[in-house]
Amino acid sequence: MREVTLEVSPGERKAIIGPNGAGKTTLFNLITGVFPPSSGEIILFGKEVTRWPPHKRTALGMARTFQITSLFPKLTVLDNVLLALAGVGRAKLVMWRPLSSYEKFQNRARELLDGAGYWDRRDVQVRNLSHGEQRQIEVLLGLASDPKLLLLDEPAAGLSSGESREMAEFLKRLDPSLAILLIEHDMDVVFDVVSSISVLHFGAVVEQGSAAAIKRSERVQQIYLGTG
Amino acid sequence: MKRIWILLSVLALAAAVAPFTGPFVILLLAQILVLGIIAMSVDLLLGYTGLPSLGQAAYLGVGAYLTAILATKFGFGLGWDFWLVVLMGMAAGAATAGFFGLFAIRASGVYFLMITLALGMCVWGLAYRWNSVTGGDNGINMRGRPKFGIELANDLTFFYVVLGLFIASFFALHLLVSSPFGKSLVGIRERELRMRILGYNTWLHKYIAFVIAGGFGGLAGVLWAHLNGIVSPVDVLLPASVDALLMVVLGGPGTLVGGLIGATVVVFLREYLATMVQWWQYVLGAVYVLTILYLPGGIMGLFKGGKA
Amino acid sequence: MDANFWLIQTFNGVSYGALLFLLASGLTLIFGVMRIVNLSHGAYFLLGGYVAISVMRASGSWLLALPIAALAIALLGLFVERVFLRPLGFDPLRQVLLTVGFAFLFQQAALDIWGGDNLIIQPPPALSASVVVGGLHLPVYRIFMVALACAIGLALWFAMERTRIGAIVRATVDDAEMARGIGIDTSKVSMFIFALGAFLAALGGVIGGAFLGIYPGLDFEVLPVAFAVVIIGGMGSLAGAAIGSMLVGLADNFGKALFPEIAYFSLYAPMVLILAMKPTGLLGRE
Amino acid sequence: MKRIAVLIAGLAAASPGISQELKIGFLAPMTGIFAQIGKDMENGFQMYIDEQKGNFAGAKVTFIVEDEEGKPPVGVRKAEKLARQDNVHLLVGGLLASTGYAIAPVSNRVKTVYVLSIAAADDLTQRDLKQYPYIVRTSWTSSQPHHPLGKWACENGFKTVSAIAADYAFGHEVLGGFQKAFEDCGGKVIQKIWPPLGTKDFGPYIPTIKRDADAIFSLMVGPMALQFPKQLQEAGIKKPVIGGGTSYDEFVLPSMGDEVLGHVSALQYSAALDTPKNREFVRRYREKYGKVPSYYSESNYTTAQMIHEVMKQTKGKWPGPEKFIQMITQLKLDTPRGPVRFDDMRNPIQNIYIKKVEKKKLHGYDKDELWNTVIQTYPDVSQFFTYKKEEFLKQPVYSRDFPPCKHCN
Repeated sequence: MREVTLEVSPGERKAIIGPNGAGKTTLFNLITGVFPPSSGEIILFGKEVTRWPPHKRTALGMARTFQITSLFPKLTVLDNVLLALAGVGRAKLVMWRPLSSYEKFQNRARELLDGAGYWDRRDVQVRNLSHGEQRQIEVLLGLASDPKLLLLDEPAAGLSSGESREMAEFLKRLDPSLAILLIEHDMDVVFDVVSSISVLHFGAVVEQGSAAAIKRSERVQQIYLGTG
Repeated sequence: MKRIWILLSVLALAAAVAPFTGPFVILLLAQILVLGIIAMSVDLLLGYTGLPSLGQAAYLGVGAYLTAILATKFGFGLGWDFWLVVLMGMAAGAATAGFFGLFAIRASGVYFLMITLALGMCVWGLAYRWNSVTGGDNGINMRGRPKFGIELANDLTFFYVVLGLFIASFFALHLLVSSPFGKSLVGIRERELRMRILGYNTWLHKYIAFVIAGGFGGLAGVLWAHLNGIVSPVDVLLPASVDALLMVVLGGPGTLVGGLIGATVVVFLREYLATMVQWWQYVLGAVYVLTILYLPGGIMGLFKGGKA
Repeated sequence: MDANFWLIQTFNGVSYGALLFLLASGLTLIFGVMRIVNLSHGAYFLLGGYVAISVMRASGSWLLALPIAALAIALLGLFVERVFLRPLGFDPLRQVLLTVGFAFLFQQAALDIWGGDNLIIQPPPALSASVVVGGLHLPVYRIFMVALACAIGLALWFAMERTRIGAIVRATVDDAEMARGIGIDTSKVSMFIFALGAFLAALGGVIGGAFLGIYPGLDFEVLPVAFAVVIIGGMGSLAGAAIGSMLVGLADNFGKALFPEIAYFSLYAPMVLILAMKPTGLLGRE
Repeated sequence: MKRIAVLIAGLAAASPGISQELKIGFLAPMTGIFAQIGKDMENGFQMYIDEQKGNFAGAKVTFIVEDEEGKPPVGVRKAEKLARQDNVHLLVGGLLASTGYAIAPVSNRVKTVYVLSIAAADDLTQRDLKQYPYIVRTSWTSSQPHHPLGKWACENGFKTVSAIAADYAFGHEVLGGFQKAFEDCGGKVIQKIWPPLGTKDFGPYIPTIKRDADAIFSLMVGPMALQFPKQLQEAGIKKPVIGGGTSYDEFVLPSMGDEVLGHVSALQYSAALDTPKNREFVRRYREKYGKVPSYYSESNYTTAQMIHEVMKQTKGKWPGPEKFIQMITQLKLDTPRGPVRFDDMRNPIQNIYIKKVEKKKLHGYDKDELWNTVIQTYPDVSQFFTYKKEEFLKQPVYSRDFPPCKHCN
């Protein structure tokens, strides 16, 4: 990773694209604090968080999903969402009261699951869902903490074209004030969802601009076609 | 919820028939309940948090030695102050775990297993050689059980007190595992990294779970000391920790109730079958090996699909 | 406490460490390759001693007993690995728990077959003497233990670093998935290593049987000490096992001689300290 | 109905074996490091029962053996089981002194007689006796043979002794007894080393033994006894060795080599005792079990005999715990170890033998073997030796720190 400067403003929908090995997921890991950067700084909502552990950044209003589905397979859909809901706020250290008795979590979970059409299947263990469904739950988990910034790592990975379109629609329905940073290989999804794009190559940003501009860029063509 | 009612009915039945069983059976029942407490504390770590502790006997030892030392050297804890000792035993177990946790929680999986084992051996080393405090290999013999209105020297009375404390522990732990904190432990067991991204300080959660498990270990220790009337380094030795882990695996990790079932099986085989046949250890070993091979969910797994 | 005292104590510590190396090298190899903490390792140590005693009773030859016992236990290890551990697939926790079950089964079997006697493995007379070096009486047997441990250590090092089999094993340790990718049968590697670990443990049992004795319960006595060695040295590292054995051997010896009240504490506490500073042990990798 | 009842009564009278039952619960280690000693204990008791064909003066003997594993907590649980589940009339056994201390309170809880046939814990028949109305000892207190041994050592020219003893109650009391008598006579114990019970590698301890001591006093138990003299010899130390009884008893002697020749120890029994009664006992025992009886065997054989003697007086009827204790302590018997009677604190008064390990042929056996030749007999020694009982009981029980090591530095 070198000399990557990236800015996301509130409500902005931005994609990061680039060939395999360009460092997209690494960039996400740096932003979310899974690894510390060797130099440079990360500013989240006006705070310098370069050395913060992940859970503190989450508390500020950041959330992410994973490229490889990263749910709690042996828990139910509802419990997955409840865990995500309880992750922000003080309730997570409460030991003397069942999680099921928290109405605000139950209501919010119902809202989220209803919106995505999963309420009826809330008691199904996640490992029994289809891949496409798991990807959507993955995004729901990201939304649960009510983030201001959502980092999506290839939400459409491994989906059929029909499922991908569904995912794109699903993303577009999200609250417009939510800023989204998206990694995606499926260009249809990318152009459908975002307004601006950064192109990453060998750990550096080589192009930035509106979706339309990037579509036309020759440099990007070269990178993807391997002629660069 | 159904599980709890079944458990309560079984315990109520045990309480009802206890006066009519032989005096030896009452002792065995009490022993099962005490071991059930320590097994539940292991289950909190292994079954819920995914941390295989192989040093749980250390906390039992701390509680037991504290009880024995207070009783023999200071005459403390033999009246109403018994209840104070119960609290002190829990606090001592938790404090020890609090210290050990600083080293152990950094590790996970089999590393955690080895480190807890090593920490347990530290406690054993002290119990075994620190003669002036622990009596070394002699252990500490206690003169009698507490007396406060009721006489715990009566085995039946003692059994009921143990039963009460077991039920209290069970409900405390049951509430704990269904609380947001408890659910977070399951999340950590399933996928720790994701939990961190979701906003959990997973180290802290694991550490707290470890301390709580230590506290219940200490409680079991207080009762263990009074049950046997003697505390000795044997109680802290590696096989004692192995036993506790074994009970959980046998009964079914991530169920709490499984610990009690495992304790019942182990105690039955060891104290009862052992008096009838020489080859009881084969039975224990075989039951255990077969459980691991074919019943990953333990005996409870027979009744219920997944865990937690 | 003159110079002689320190010299002889150091010598004793080193020779005890040599025995620990035999025990711990197998444990650490198994861990490195299979990620299994073999809790029945002490049982293999004990069984090795017992088989040697049987062979000696039948043939009267110590020299014969040594390899036969080690090979017999290696076969036993092979059997356990193939029939029980392998079917569990890659599930270290369950595999570890399974080894506990076998520790119990072996314990009972040994008691039934060999009884509860405290037996001693009598080494050949040539090894039972002692030599006087500069006023110090050094038991030949202890010198022999050190020599044997060095020989085994070097052989293992050579096999791991300089042979094809060693390269395959190292590849498996580094990245089992990758190794499978380039056509290495990692299942065979695990089998081989588990058998080798049992072999080394049994060898230790025969050697240690001369001055520890062979008796029921020895298995669970040596196991934690072997763990201490492996944890200090770094799990999975042979060189770590060598360093760990020396450290534990010396710490144990001097601890008992100088601070008897906290002797066992002085053995395990340094291990905890090392862990606190470097959780993977001195030479262990992340 | 009446006729049948009469018939049965008649049968019972004709064959006294079925009229009464005597249930004896026996505690000995059957597994673990002391398993073989447990076997010796059981063999001794079993041999006496077999000789009486399971019939003690009309009471059929039911002999239930439980494995106490050499661990005090296990001993406690098994004692509870024997008393509560099997309703035994008496508990016998317990190997380690620490196990004896642990089981004594059980005898109170279950109101059952506990006969200490091996466990030598001093205080049970001394300062603690009053608390335990149901115990009686048929063997010895740890310090009993070692008071005379201390006197003997002092009178035979040893001025300073360095001591190494197993670190648990028994070791503390053996060394304590030796030290008291030895120092009261003018000797000096200049060092005490305490390896833990079960030590096999004496590497760390042997080099710390002081070179200027006239002799070494050693107290070893079980497998420790084999290793210590061997490693002492390997380390090139050639000082005379005086040992506690268990360092050279007949249990370990056959496994030992020439390194122990000349070592001296003391006990209330030696298989080498040249009395008709003992020669006969050794012959029968060796025929039955293929080895020389150890004091573990003799003591339990004699214990069985004592119980039988009481039952003879009651014509096979169990007299109840209080009466049994009273009756057994009135006995005066001639046993393989010599004449035995009891003091008023329920501990035997008996001969103590100072013994030296020698290689020779004995009792008509034709091979050279190691024997504990008796070199001096102190007759009728009580647990208080030559000390006044009242004064003796005023001092604390022997421990790591008592008597204090005045001459250590």
